[in-house]
Amino acid sequence: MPLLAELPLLPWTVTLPLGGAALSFVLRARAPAVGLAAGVATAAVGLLLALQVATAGLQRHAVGGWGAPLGIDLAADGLSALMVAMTSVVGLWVSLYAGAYFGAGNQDGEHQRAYFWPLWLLLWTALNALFLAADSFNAYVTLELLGLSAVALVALAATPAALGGAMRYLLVGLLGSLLYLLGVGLLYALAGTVDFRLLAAAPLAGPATAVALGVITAGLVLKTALFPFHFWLPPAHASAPAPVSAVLSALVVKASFYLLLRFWFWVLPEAATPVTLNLLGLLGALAVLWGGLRALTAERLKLLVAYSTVAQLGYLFLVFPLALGEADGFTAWGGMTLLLLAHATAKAGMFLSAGAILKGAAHDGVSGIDGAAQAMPVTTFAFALAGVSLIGLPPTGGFAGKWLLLNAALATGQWGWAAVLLAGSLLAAAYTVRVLTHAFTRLPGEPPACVVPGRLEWTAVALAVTALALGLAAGEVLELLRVGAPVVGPVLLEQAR
Amino acid sequence: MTAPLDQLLLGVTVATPLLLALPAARSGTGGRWLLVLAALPAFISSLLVADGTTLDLPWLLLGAQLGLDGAGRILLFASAAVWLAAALHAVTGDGLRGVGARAGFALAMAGNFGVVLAQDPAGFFAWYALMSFAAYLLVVEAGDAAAWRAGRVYLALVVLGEVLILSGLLAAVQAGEAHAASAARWLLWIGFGIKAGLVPLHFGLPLAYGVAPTAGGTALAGAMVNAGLLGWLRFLAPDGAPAETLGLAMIALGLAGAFYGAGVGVLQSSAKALLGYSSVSQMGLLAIGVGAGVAVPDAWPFLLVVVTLYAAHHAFAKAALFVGLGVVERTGSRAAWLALALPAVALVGLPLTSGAVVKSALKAALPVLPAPWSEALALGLPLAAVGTTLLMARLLFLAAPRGAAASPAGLPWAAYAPLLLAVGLGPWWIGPVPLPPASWLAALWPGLAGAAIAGAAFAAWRQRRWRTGPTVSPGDVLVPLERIASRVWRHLTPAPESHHPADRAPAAVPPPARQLAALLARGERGLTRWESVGIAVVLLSLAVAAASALRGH
Amino acid sequence: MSVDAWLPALIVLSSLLPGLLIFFLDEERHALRTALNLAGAVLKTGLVGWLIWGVFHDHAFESRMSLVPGLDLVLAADALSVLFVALSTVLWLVTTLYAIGYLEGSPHRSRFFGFFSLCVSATVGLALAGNLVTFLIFYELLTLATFPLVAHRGTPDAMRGAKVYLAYTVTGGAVLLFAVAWLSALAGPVEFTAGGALGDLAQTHPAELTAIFALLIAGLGVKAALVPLHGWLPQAMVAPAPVSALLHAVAVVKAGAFGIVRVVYDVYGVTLAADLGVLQPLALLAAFTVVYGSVRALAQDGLKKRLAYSTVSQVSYIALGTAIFGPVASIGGIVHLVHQGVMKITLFFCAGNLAETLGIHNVSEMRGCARRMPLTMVAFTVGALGMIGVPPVAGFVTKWYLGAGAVAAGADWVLVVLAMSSLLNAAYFLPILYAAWFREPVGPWPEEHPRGRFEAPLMLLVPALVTAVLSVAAGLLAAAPFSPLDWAKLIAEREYGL
Amino acid sequence: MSPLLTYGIAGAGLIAIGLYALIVRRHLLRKIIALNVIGNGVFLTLVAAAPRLGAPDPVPHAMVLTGIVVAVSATAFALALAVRVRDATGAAALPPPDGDGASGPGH
Repeated sequence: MPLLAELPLLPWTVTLPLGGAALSFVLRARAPAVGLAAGVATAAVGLLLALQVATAGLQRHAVGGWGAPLGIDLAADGLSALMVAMTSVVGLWVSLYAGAYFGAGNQDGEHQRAYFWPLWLLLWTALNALFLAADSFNAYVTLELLGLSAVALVALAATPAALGGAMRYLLVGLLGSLLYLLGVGLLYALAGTVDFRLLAAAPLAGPATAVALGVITAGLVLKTALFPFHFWLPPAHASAPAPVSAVLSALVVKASFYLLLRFWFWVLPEAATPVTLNLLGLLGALAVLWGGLRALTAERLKLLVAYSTVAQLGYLFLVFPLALGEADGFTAWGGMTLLLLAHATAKAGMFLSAGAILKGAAHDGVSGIDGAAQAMPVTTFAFALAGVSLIGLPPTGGFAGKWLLLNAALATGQWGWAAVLLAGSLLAAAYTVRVLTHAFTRLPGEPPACVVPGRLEWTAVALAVTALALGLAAGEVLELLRVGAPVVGPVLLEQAR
Repeated sequence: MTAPLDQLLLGVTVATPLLLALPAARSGTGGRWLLVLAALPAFISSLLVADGTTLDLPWLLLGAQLGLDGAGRILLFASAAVWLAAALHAVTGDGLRGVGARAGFALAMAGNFGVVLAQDPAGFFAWYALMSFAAYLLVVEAGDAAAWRAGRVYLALVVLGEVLILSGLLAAVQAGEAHAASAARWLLWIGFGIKAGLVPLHFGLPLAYGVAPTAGGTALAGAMVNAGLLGWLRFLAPDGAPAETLGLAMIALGLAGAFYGAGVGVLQSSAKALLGYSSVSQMGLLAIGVGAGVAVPDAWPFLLVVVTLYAAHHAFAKAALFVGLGVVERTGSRAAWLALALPAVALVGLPLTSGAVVKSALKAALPVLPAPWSEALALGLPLAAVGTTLLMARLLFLAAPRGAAASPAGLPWAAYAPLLLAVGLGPWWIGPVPLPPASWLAALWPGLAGAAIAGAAFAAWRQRRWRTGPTVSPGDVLVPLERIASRVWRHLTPAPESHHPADRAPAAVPPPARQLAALLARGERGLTRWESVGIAVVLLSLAVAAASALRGH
Repeated sequence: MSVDAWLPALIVLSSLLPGLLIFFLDEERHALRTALNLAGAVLKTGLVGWLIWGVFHDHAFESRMSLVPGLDLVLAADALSVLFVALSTVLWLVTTLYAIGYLEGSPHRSRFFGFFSLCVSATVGLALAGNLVTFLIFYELLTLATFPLVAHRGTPDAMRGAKVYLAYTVTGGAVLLFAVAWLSALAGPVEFTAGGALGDLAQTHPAELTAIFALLIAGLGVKAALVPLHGWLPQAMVAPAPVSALLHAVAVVKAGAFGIVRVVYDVYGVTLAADLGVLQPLALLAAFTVVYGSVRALAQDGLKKRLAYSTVSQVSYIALGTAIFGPVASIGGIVHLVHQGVMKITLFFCAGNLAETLGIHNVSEMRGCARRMPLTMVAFTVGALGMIGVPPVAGFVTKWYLGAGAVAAGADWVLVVLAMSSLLNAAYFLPILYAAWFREPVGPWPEEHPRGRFEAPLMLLVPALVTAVLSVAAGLLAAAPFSPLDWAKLIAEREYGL
Repeated sequence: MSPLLTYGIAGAGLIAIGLYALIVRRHLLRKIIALNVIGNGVFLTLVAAAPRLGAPDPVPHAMVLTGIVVAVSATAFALALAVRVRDATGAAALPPPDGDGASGPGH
């Protein structure tokens, strides 16, 4: 499609949500309408961008015609295009959900309703900008913007728990981004550039580089809530309003992880050593187990879902030992990406359905949703489907991702990681079932009537179904991922022949 | 050589009782006439169908085949006659009143005919099972406690027998599997032996005969017993493999049965149970015949004929005795009682009876056996005959009508008379086997000896010197067995539980899980402390830095 | 692309789509829901008939869709899959009728029938699966589709049972996933091929293959309820009768057994498996399960529990026959897929009828119930006798071939196992029949008959009778063309290349 | 000792001090200030890295300026949030992460 290839989509993916944010802040009364419109437009552009990259390859745009090394560039390769697409899909459904979630009823609701949209669109702007950022400093700015808007969104729920969570989140986020900035500065001092491409080309070595990589990794890992740095995530995600939790778990944590990938796979792949790779993998494995166990024993529904995020993030870190430094890294690379996308959609769907269920529930304990299957079969179905993807059962995207990772682990003889994958699946199954058993438990007497608007139900379903469809469209996703991928190799490995 | 008409007859023979089972069961006591009708085709085909006729039913079961051969014809004739008589007696008397009994009667009949005609192992087994299980309904017809107990035992034995037979057949059908063949023979011997009253698994017979009403008992004693024998004849036929041990074992247990049956039978206080023991004893003699054939393959063809004829003779005699007992019971007529003597002497084998013919034939065949056995048997058979005499004497004593003669409706003799006739004419239709005058004495003395002892005992009884003889409850060895069995059973089977075993509420989080939760929570608190976080941050950055720095150099 | 390439997919869809539609029906649309159910079932039956005809004439049916390069979703039809497909289709039709009658007036029927159809679609899917991954996918789908059915009642009991059920099956699924992934990493995508798909790997990686085999069996053994992985089966008894019937006869348990057959014959190839020496342990395990299940069944008073343990024992006949090297035994194992299905589903239908009409849940309450419900008990008797192996019911044919095959393979000990299990079967079934037919009725039973002249509602009675007739026919006409036995022989011929 | 090195060491020291304070201080205000100290340390390091090859390089200064802007806004936001926290919890310190234990309708 020549026409599509010509479209200047890159800037729009950033400017549209930014404009929407400003507009919805000004027209407070109309905020939902404006926000929703902007959201839909942004999502459309984002998906188009993915299509553009898929058809026309790498995209790059120099903002204001300046261009690297000084100007701000926006660039899109397969991974970032997928990230933007993910943001678009999740963002779209969350926007639809949020439109119905923040009731116009009480004053508190009014307040949330008014401030959610500008903050959310700002967050969206930051996400898109970060995923498309072509240089590390621009990435820093968007990272800060992202963190601040995210914290503000958490604080929307004015409960003490939410405020405390937000405060902790803010402090950690600032620390992380400062560390990151330090690293970026050091790298600039060495290479004289912040542009990812040029950095990758520059001959970086020596202790200063090592320190830079160290602080960058530490900062980003802190923001990605990898075990043992996850302590801030559950309170923040669990106490935020449902749509916010969905966005935080599905998208925000992925942003810092995305940067981590940029540095490890593109900028400094040669700095990777087996020790560090296995260290990251190990932390990931610990996250899988710890998060799973915490989720299994959590007593509040949203806390359970939040800890499941901790566990799922752990999987992503297996990509370091499995893909980096392997001859055929693409298998694990693709598996990681599929898991990332599947988790984004599934977890968003899970948080949304949890929010919908809890709206009608007596209390936010796991046992508070007894009888939900009777009152809200659709939402329960969404939760279950999302859980299925998190467990990694076929034919969901979670399955496809796990399958690739398993294949990589087994074909390269790294048994430990395979075992971790399975253990994680079992734990995920356990905590999902824990919720479902409560949902199916029949309450005495008449089944409670469904109290929430339908939009809260089918948006969740839509996200869960997306996670499912991802498994069927895995082939296309991997094709797109190959555009500018840092690793090569076949999709599935074979040991014998 | 197989004419379509003959094939049709074969089919009809087994089909009729099967098809008539339901109508006969449903249409009240009038349905009993259908049972008479059901037995007719078998009788006809036993007379008309040519030897070697076969009817293939490739679609049936595992590909079934029905056929008629020499031995089959004789046994079919005898069985059909017995079933006919039993049905007739039930009609003219008042047997088979229950729905179940009629159904069971018809099905067992079908099974019995099928067994005789079946030419393939699977088919044989199937018919055999049908017969055995259906006969359960005849055993429990009376419906009292004794009947239920007998039924339980009978059923247990049937199942055991079925399992042994099936295993044996499976081992046998694998032609060329030498290791299997011999095992198969032993399994089949015991399996069929259960029905043929093989000691020590004989106790089913007296127990069942004892409780079964006349019609059913007649069928059991006269017809179905021979199914077990037929099983031996069909599947133990010599096939070149040496089987002397098996043959001698059969002879040994057969002889044991012959005496044991007589010995315990005499001590019975119920005439029917006594007949059961008499069957045990008689089947023991037959087992000797089969065993001899198994041990000495050359003698098989001749012994096959002898054993078959013996079985037929025994069938008629036993059936006559059973029906006779029934008649005496109902009518209390002395004539009927006296008439019992005919089949009795036939069993004993006094000259001019079918018994004499078959027994002398059996004796004639035995010398083929190796040294100690032939002598032992030459001595053993007459003694067994003495035992039989005592049994029969005791039977007449027990059956002696007490009280005045009644004259019930119907024709009580309708079945009895033809049977007596058949027994009386036995020597002639059994025919060919010669009976030299020399052997008359041999045939005579056991009877006389037995009669003398019996007479003495009777005199003693008359003299009041001997009030109550010792008695053995039917199913002697069963009693201890039953005790053990019931203990095992109680051990294995549960006490009834309540409908809803789930009144206990499910623990949301079981205790161990709760401990785990507490543990994790503590760990989480530790991780949440800023100290640990800060240290972790520093450590991680240092670790990565150090590692890659080292790499750098 | 010809219709041959669509038929397998169509067969799966013919129950999948109705199921999905039913989810969105509201509770009151009985007529429409029933229509959808039956339409799907009938359509599927027709398609399967076509499939049978085609496979018999060596048509190649295959629908293929690529998830990821090297990871295809393949639905293909060979003799073995057709056998299982036909079984599940027919029994689904019957069970649907039964379920419609059984659940009359109970809540959440849309949910129930929706998952019911999904469950069958998954079963048919894994029957038609053309490679290991597809099998795995539908295997897991089956787990998911059955969980809500087991949990349907929502009582604490049901929830606990469902939890246990899922704990077992998901773990088994994980093990299976691991094994399949390992095998694929070793050999690439594994397509089911008669006589084995692993080619020369046996020479290069014998140890790995043995380990993988063990894992595969462990994963499949959970659903196939091989001891000690059988614990969920008695727990899952809390499900409504039609579900138990389907679980035991077709769907879950049978899926596991079918998987074992697939792995042995079409993945490893029976010859290779024998060479690796993995068949003997499997046979021993199966044999132990056969006996163990029967012994436990003896000790159950709950009728459905007793039947459940009987399933544990009976299903292992399939594994046993599969694990004995030799066509005859294989025929026995394969044909038992069908025989056990029809017989066991009959028993469960009858158990459901008793519970529904007379409120009988325990063996100890069954005295004289045959006088009240003769037809039901006739069906039950047929099933029970079949389980014992009394001719001419189907179970006899199975035992015959298993035993003969065992002897042919020189594994005489199997005869002993068969004998013991037959005795035990008799020991826990005959007392039931005795009590039902010959004892005096006890217990306060509802006086008035439900409706109509019949002992139980027709919708409940007819399915039981139909399956009872089927199980007799399968045995009586075993030698007839297109009987299960005949088809099993065809399969064995193709597997052994005879 | 070149000024460059001095800057660098000073920056590192500031970062260390800030980190320490961030860890051990409970009061939110102190934590926020600690973060600012860290930020200044980072900026100092950047500026220290600025003069490369003699001619001063404007880019790091641009970065630092941007960083300062970000820091200011972040600090302002943090302070506002801290006030809210104190109002809500009664103490200007981080409430213990509300562990578990289902609480009333709150989402």
